[in-house]
Amino acid sequence: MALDKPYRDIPGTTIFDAEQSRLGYHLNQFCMSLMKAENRARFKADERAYLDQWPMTEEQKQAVLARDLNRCLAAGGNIYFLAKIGATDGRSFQYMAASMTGMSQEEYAAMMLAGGRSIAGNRVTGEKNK
Amino acid sequence: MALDKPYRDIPGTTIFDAEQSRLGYHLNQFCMSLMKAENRARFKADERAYLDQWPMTEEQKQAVLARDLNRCLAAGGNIYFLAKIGATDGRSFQYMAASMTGMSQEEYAAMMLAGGRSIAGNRVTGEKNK
Amino acid sequence: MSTQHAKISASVYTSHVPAIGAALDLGKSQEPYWQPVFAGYEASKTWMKENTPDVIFLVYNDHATAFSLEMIPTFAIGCAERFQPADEGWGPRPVPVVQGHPELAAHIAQSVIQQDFDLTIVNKMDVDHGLTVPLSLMCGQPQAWPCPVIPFAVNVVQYPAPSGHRCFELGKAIRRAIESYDTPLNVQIWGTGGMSHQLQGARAGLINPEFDNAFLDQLISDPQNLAKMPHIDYVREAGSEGIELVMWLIARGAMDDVAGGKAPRVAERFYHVPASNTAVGHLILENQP
Amino acid sequence: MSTQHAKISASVYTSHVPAIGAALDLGKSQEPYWQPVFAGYEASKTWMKENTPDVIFLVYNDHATAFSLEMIPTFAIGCAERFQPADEGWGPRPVPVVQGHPELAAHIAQSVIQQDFDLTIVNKMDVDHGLTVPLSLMCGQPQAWPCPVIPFAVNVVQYPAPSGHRCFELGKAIRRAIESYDTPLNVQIWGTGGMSHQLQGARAGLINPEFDNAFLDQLISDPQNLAKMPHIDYVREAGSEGIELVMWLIARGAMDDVAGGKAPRVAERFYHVPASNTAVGHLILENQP
Ligand SMILES: [Fe+3]
Ligand SMILES: [Fe+3]
Repeated sequence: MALDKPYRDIPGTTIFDAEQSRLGYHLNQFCMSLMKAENRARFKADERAYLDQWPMTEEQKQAVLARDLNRCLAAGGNIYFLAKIGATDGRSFQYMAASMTGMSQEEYAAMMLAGGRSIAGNRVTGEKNK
Repeated sequence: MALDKPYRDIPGTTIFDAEQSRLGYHLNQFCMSLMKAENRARFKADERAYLDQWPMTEEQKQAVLARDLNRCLAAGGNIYFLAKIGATDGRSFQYMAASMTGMSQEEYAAMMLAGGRSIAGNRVTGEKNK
Repeated sequence: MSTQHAKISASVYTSHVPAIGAALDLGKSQEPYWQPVFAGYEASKTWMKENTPDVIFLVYNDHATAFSLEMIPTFAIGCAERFQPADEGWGPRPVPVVQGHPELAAHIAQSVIQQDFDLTIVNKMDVDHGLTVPLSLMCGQPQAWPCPVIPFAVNVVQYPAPSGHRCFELGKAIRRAIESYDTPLNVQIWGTGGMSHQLQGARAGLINPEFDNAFLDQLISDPQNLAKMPHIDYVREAGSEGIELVMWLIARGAMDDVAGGKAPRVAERFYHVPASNTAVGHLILENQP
Repeated sequence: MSTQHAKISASVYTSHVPAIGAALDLGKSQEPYWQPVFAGYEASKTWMKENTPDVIFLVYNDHATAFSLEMIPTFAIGCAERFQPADEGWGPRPVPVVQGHPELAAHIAQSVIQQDFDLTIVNKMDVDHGLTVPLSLMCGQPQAWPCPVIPFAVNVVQYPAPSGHRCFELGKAIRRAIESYDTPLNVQIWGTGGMSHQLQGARAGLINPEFDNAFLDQLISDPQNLAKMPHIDYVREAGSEGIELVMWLIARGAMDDVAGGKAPRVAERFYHVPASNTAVGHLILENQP
């Protein structure tokens, strides 16, 4: 790959670069469509049928149906776009954030109240002082 | 006016700057709508009714109805946008160009074949060697 | 002579967390969770009343609202008469329509393009929480915003965002543009977004107060050096969405001291964790006569 | 090492008059009016067959086709898989779909943004005569274009267009981007638009062959100085649409000699008046090994 990616060693982080953007183009454009109330209604009425109108990969569709945001990220989703799925579901952003971390929403909220996730051990993949 | 406009002394020329763009915004966006075949059909069926759907000034509407491109330019039109009116009418661009110069299409075409309009006398408004 | 021209009087920096807007809109600002956040802006609201400018030049980023992936402008300047608060998925925020300043915006666009910044001119755009939450924090809940606003959107969604250096230089160019406008307007420039936060992946919830406070210190005292910080440092230290902080450098680059004038006065400074997933940071810097 | 990387082999410059496309599409290319125009490109078509690149980086301007007044990007790079020929009001031209090169385009976008050019990334766009007429002139009427094309659109519709200097510097940055791409692709860069023409007002029909030929001379031999020519000179001397010529400086700035290499060889040069309302100019410059 010809793109310089100095950010690859950051743990638990997918930088939305041109490659991810290309991979996730239709997934993200699907998310964008949920900004219109009538599209949200159509999606809720039959999620699969709505998704099938977009030239997304099956993996992208399954990831959306499962509300698995980490799979969506890996498939090229960008969090600002993906957030529109959560909004359609009536979920808070904190609910969505927690779902990506393997924590319950309560645990995640408690971590944030206590000052958030520490940077120590989270700078570089495989770092020792975790 | 706060914009620097060094091009004001060029004869017979309206530079499409931010001020013209603001003045002509709806006129030009109306022209842009003519890129769709169904809009061209609706415009042709009832020009005035179609124009009335756009928040254009009466002067802009009258200039379009009269196919007076110089009036359209003065009202903020840009020639690339205005050209779509001519295309809708089935007119060549040379027809449109001639109409702005006060020449017949034949005279204009003959001028172009003979090498075009000379720059001599056409650099600065009021220039002597015309 | 200079009184005949527009002038930047102050710069304002603030996070633009969407949950802050929601808390205010839903009447939750006095709840224990939110009370410290809004308390941190009380003095700034008073300052804003006493220092209402004629125009705010508001640097922010769009969050997949006005711009989809079809077109991603690095820098976009809003030249429209007005900008509607966007429906981000929950209906538009119940806040006033944003009135633009098309004439000054067009002047700045022309001047800055002629200074070799490759702006995208935008004549129709809805504005999201990135722009409206800072207005709410600084102005409360008025019937109308106190003055016109020129929205200036920066791409921080798709990598690469413009560099800190580029943003700082752009601030200088915006300052020159504003000071060449031949009407004596009092202009504020705002930089919004940040501070540390990450909204995605297993590292979501990252907060780095040491980084944030060092950023605030250096933004005040040594922005020229701060502008050299590479993109990777923002992402690694402040989270994938911490990159929004580059936008603060645009506002900072427009201040007097960068052009050889006096150092600004720190009128307000505030830092708080958390607001939803994000560290909240806020500064007001005033140019000195 | 350099054989492992992409390389610019040549630059092509040509007017992109829409009537030329119409003449070709309607089978009028052998009519007496058009015959001299197409005859002027015969040798270039042969050259193109013998020097088909892997990718064309094609600099052009959109003519109120893909971009309305809602958003006006100064520089927009097309990163899509393909681009449809646009319906400009008469139905789309009957020419092949333009295949993009998303991977190289994304690489160039990233690299050039990191060199402080504020591009707009475009992932969906129809392409108008500004892009397809040069392809027709150089490639004739094939079933498919001979290689992928990266469209690069420059704003010359709303004043101010980017300066000649800015365009020339951008060419240098694009060269650096292409040469850092780690696949040995043969890339051509094309600059299109011009030459002298004015399509509007009482001065419509302006043609200035002295200006045009001096431009061609200086583009070949002294582009660095040509790049200093201010916007007003283009408009005054070459007509309000003559400003399109700044785009040729992007292609020229990407050539070897500008980066300290050998002067290019002039493989073709052609000039003709008129094509509809416009002077037609054309050059091929080859980098020398
Ligand atoms: Fe944000
Ligand atoms: Fe053109």
